[in-house]
Amino acid sequence: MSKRHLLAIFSNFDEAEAAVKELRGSSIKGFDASQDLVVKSPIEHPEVEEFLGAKPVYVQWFTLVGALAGGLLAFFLISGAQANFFDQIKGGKPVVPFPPNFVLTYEMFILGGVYISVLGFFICAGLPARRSPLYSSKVSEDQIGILVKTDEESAGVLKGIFTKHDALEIQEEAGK
Amino acid sequence: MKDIREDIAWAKINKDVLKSLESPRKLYWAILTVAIAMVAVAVGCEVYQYNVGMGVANMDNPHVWGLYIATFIFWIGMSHSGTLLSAILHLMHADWRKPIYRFAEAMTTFSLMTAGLFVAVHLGRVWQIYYALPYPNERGVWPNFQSPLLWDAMAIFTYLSSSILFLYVGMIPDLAICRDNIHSGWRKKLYTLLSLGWEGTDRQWRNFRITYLTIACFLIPLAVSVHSIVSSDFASSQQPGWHITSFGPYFVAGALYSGCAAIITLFIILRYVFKFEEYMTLPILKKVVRLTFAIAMVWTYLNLIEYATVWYSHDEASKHVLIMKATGVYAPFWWMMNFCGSIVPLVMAFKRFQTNIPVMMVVSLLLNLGMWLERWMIVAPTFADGYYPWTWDHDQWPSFVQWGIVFGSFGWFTLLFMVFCKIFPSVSMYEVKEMVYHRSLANKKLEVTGMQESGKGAH
Amino acid sequence: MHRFIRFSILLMGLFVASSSYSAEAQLAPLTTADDLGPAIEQPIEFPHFRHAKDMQINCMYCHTYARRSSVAGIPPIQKCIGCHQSIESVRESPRIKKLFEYWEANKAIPWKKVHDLPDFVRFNHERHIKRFVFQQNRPVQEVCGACHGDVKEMTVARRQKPLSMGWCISCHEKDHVVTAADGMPVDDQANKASPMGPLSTTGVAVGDQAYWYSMKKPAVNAAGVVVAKGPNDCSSCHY
Amino acid sequence: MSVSNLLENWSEFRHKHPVEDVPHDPYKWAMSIDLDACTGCNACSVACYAENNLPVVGKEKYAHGQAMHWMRIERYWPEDDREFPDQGAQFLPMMCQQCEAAPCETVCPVGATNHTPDGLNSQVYNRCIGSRYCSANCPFKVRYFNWYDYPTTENVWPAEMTQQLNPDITLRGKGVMEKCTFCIQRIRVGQRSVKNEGRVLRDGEVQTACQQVCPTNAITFGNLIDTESKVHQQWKAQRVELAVDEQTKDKEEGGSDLRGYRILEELRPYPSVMYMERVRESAI
Repeated sequence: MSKRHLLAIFSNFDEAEAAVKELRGSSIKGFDASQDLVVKSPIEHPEVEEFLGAKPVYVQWFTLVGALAGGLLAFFLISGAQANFFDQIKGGKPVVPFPPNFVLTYEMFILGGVYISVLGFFICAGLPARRSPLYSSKVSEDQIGILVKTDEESAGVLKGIFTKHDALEIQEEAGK
Repeated sequence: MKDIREDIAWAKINKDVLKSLESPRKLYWAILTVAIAMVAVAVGCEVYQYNVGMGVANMDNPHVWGLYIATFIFWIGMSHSGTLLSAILHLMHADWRKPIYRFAEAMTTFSLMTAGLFVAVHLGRVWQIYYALPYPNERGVWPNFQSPLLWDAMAIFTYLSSSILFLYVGMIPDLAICRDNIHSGWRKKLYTLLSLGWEGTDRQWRNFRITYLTIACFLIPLAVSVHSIVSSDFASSQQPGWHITSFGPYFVAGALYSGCAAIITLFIILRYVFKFEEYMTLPILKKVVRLTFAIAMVWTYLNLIEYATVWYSHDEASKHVLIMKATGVYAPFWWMMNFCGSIVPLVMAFKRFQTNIPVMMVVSLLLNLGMWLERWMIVAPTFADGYYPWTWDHDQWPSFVQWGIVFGSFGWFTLLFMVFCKIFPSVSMYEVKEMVYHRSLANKKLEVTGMQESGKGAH
Repeated sequence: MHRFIRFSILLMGLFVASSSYSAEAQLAPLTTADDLGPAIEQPIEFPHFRHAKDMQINCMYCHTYARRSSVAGIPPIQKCIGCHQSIESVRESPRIKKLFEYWEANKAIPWKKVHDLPDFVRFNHERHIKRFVFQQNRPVQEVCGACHGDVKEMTVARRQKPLSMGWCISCHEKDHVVTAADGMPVDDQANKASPMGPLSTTGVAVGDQAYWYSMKKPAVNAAGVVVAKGPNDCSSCHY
Repeated sequence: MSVSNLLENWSEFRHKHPVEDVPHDPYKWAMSIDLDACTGCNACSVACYAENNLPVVGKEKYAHGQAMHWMRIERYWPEDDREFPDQGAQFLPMMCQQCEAAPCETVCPVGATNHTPDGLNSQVYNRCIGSRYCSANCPFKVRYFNWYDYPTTENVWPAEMTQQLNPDITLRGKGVMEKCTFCIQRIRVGQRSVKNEGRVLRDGEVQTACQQVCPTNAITFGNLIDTESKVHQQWKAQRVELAVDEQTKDKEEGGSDLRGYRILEELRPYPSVMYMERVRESAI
């Protein structure tokens, strides 16, 4: 069954919200609102999460892992290097002194946390990505876009919903 | 007075900010030329110093550290304000930061890059600088992880790379805007590459928010640790005047202080150079000034505490250093520093000056002068009046090489900053839109409940 | 969720392993056994293999200072002539002709240094030879070859070992068995009878050798044999 | 693996301390200087220049404070209104105190200065990158930095004089920190030669250059562990202990009659040089 992509542009956030709510309420064949619906917006709308339903975010797990790994790496790397740096004594301190190692562990804890968080962000947000062919530069300006994926024959129904809610323009593309 | 008009069209925000990326005005070229000339002075001095030896900087055997270390600390300190605005105020939901945090954060990055240069400039054998890097090598030796200098290196590396990532991640949506609006040349390719195909989908925004918040959470303790590690260069040594417990918070406060002062300076410059009057509004300046004033008072307190504890202690050597600071060869600079750091900011307490741009420009420059002198007054007097009497009768005055490199570093910073402002949007477009959006929502709510009081924003 | 846990365990394992590895990374030697170091053109192509392998001449016969001083030394031309004036069989070979040219011109042969350490490194031949050749009775060619490579197979000597600091250290931080004059390992009992006292508090002297010079004192290993490490502070070689 | 090494030797790495857990043995080099015998003749300083290849920087650089005298003779005058204020100087030969817990060692970013098993504070010239933190943190300010490339600087060593440079010690280039080493090149030669004989150095077998030339024998150098050595006996007679920051004798009555003291002892660097002088009112 061939799928069809639709992008509707709204100038008004309230209209877009209403459109999404209606899409979620409707039962259209070949269209699952939790998967086939993407909202594109120029700013981050906290409301989007409300009407799209909460979706899990995994970035914080990357953060946790990254921070712990960075801390472990630092402590073992530094203590290991000190123990293998041919055992030189400095200033009457132990060969593996804790206070400086903790300082460095702390720094690398943060370093690991930040790096892996950003990595996690790229993985979780699916970046870098090719832009989908249905893209309007107006979305990055001031308009809301709703991208849906649906069966060929249901496209009309969706279009109807979009026009009902005063969509400014509807782009269409036949996908796989 | 509103800090931003809620009826600015979003398209206009794009247009205004993107305009700052278009072909530069004459003023821009003038600033750039001056900056390059300043860098050229520094490069010349460094080449001379590299070829002949550190002696030409006119340091001598007890006075082994001079302006390089002082200016290094100054630039590190300067970097902290970016984190203050972008991370701390972000967590505190102070959304007046939104129009100004981007350039503050760029300032963080570039002042760290400037500070990094001073590490190299300061070294006697800069060509062996890789000895200080921890990597497995054929000599089987590692750097000394006990050295505060190595902590510095680590802290600065972490801070610099994290700041760049933070700056970059926060800029992705704006880069997408640039990509959509600039249609030719290498810039188009650059923006396409850097925006990573950002489309503003709900999935992207969702992860973006969490990531941005997470990095902000990491950056705050990081910024505090960076400057307290820099302070441990001194605090963990044994010299009178350096070995002071309160140096950690004192340095952090000083860092935020000089950073905020620099933000005011750059705020005013950008406001005029790029005509950002709509976004960098006077009420925002007022908030920054008030923040700076508060930090100035914290710094003044910590400064006095430092003097007081030294004075109150039985440590004769430290006391001697303090007395010599006030009466010895460095006395004019020391008094100047106290004047610029503690008296000048009192101007900021007056409402009528808080939004007076010429006054604020002068005050912010004086504050920065004071903060630079502060760093010099931490580093140098200890060498002149330390424990050992043999060092007391040496005098030392930085040569033109040291002054030239310090002078050039300001040019280097300006150069980086100006280039950044022409390539990347120095005002966060999407966040200004958010700010405008929230303001209009709040207004709407007020209208609905009929409690509208004229002239009051959401904050 | 499980994906993330597995991923995180993998990631942490990777980090710890890589940190541990890099903290102790032994880099591959600069040259391998069959890849000889840079070729150096000498005034006379001295055939080491002829002397050391075919004739079985002891290294220290020519490099006579090795056992007495920190530098091994290059033999003076007299040493060459001392033998070669009575070896008629090779008298007419081109190299020997060249040798006699130098001899008659009263000139020293301008040999070039093959194993050239930087000036700030002070390697002591005497201690290494004393310990490994005279005390442990190891074959001379094996002892010299530890640093100089398989010279007996070479014509003009070439640098075969990296001679980097990490390479030096890799040997110095190993536990080496302390041997008595007869080449037998010293056990703990003999050590206790040592004139320098028990080893926990002091060094150990065996025969005419003494061991104390390291942060790690000589110790007794699991087999009850006394082991010692090489000097391990920077100022042993750099001053 | 490094981690296994770390875990195996954990307690050792955590407890190694030169004066407590692992005492120096069989060598702990130390010095004692009798200031009452010192005439301020500067012979030690000159001998040091000759032995250790110290660059003679010339009048101008000396005036800038860029001199390289590892052994310097400091002069102190009593502050009273005397007719001839120049007279009555006190002399203090000052060199690296070879601290047991040296403040310079911990702060070097590259580990170019370390504590050696025989109780010296070593300086590895070829490792130094010239951050000068060691000098900044030295309470005695006895570290000297090569501000210029002295080996190539004109007239530091005129052509013929390069022949008298000591080959046993590295010639330092620009950007390197250096300091008194207690003539480590002599110590190392001595240690190696007696190792071959299976014994330790006896007192007097190794002398520092300054000690050798001192016309009044004010400088004594030797092995503090060796009970036979003169330096040990002097330290013992003066009741100066190495690893303390406050000598017990100072708390006892009459303890200050003993002449031995160490400079800036209260900072706890545990210096290895003891000075001997009756502390007089006028000298304070």
